[in-house]
Amino acid sequence: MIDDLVRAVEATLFAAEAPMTPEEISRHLNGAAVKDALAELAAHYQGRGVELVERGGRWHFQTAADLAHLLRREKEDLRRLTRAATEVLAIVAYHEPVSRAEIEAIRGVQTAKGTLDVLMEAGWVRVAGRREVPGRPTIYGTTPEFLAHFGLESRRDLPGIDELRAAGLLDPVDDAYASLTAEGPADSAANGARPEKDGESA
Amino acid sequence: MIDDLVRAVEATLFAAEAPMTPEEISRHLNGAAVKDALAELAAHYQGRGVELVERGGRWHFQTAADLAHLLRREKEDLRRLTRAATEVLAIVAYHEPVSRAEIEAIRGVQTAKGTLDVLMEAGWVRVAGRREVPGRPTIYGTTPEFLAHFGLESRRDLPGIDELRAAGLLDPVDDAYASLTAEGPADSAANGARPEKDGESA
Amino acid sequence: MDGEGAQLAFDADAEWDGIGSGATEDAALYLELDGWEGPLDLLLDLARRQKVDLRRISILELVDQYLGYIERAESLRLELAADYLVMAAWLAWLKSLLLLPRDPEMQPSPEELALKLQLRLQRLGAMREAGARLMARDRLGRDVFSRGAPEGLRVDRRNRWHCDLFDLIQAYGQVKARTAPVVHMVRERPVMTLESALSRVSSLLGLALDWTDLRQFLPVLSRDDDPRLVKSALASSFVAALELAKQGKADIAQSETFGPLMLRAAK
Repeated sequence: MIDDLVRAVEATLFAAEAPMTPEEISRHLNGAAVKDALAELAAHYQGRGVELVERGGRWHFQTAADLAHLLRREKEDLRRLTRAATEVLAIVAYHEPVSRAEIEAIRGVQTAKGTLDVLMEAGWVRVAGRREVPGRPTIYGTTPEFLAHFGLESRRDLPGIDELRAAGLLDPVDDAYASLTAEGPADSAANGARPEKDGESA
Repeated sequence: MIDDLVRAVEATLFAAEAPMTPEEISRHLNGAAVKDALAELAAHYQGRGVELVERGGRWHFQTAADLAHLLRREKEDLRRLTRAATEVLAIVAYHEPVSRAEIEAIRGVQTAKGTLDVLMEAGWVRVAGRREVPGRPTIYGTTPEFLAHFGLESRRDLPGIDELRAAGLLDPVDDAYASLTAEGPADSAANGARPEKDGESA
Repeated sequence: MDGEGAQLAFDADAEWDGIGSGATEDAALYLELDGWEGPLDLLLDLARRQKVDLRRISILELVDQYLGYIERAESLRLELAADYLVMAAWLAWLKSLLLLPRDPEMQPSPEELALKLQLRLQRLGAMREAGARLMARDRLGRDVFSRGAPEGLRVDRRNRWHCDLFDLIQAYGQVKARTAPVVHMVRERPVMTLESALSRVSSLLGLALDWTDLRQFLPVLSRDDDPRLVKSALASSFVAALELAKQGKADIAQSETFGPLMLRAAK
């Protein structure tokens, strides 16, 4: 017979209208420790038509991805993002926290006010505070809904983020230029920190 | 490994926004015969936190009946009675049965309807009928819970006016009155009363 | 390499002339005029057409392609946004720097400018690709679905009110204290009325033989008397003196400002 706590966690997550953190589940179940139950449930649903997944620290049940072709036809109400919005979303996700000026520096064009609004309305981008530099610009980041929507357990799962970081493609142009000219390309990232020294020796 | 059709039926019912007949499920899955799959799923979910049930020929997942209490939980917030409510409660206790107009006459301040509601929600005041005078105003009285909460055997245990005077409780308190009539934020009213209380207990 | 670039541009040119008939890749390029997200976007697409890694693109070739594109757009009188023209001017300037003999003093060097442009294109390209990969994922609500009809978890909040007996009794005490009927006691104030001053001054005036200081007419008051009574007696007696003078029963004289006020019966 299945454990009572596991059943309770299963019922709670099935009934929930939004993904829940373990703390929220625990609070709902009068403080029970739910970590093991979550692991047991995730294992149980592995390979079934419905799966238990963790997205940005929140858990929810969803249909298995390989069944998309069966389920998709009825649900085509998903809004298509414009190219600009897609690009801005990618920049926010891979660079967060990021200011509008930084987004514009990468894209080389002004970002229409509406573009960020659309992403915030979709619930994927949020204001993440202000950068403590002159002008205190607003900075943006992604939301747990963003991770849930794109099936990412955390930002580390962003496709190709490790390669992009290793290639220095997430660094600003000036930093990348400094590290490129300082030393050979192989360990350019590591040398980025001490350009002066290399400049002297050159 | 679990059968693909069973997985598909599981995902379909999970994602469905309303219970589905086997025919609807079948149509959704390119005409597959789903009866066995439904039976297998129902058996699989038997005893789990979520169950697959048939109601009037339509199938859907629902929380196991014994876990229904998880869907609706009650949470209690401990809150301190406001000064206005405390005064009204005191007047009801000393003068019951008493109408709202009489409470206002005694307090010398208009009494919001919400204040009596709070006292009734707290379970300390109840409607005790109507006074047989023109307009038949509702009259209020205390409840047994009121006596229990305040540790009173009966209303006769409430100290009389002479005792109040002896305890200095009939001395006007300018601060308290000012903060009361100002109807400022809750904590200012509490602060107005606080030094008084400390003075008494010291 | 430069020659190749020119060749490519010419090819594009040829295609462009024949746009009415064939929708080739290059023709499509020109038709998408409104589709570019700014000059960098256009440059990135042109760079991609070099079909090499973005790290190995030829900047000179890219510049030629861009300038060629802008020229043709202008010759067709297509309206170009200002930033495309600004970029064209900058690229033309960069090209001239790259081709002309070096000025070793120049900062930043044309090579640095070219490399930085290349780095910018790489970054934009990386983000464009990342966006595409993101969009291709199994997305919630499109490819995978959460429960269609969740029962929902409801937490009904209830207030549990707290109040203790002392607060209750104290509150009642305050209500009573606040609303106790207020009785106003008007205390008798120590004053000398005008009437009594008038009768006193006029009777004393008959006894006085010569000029007499007004202060002599005041009742004798002890040190313990209320100073307000003293003031009141002085004020009333002064008004009484004025009244008597007005009635022609008394003369008033004062030899200096603030000096003693002298009084005598009118002759």
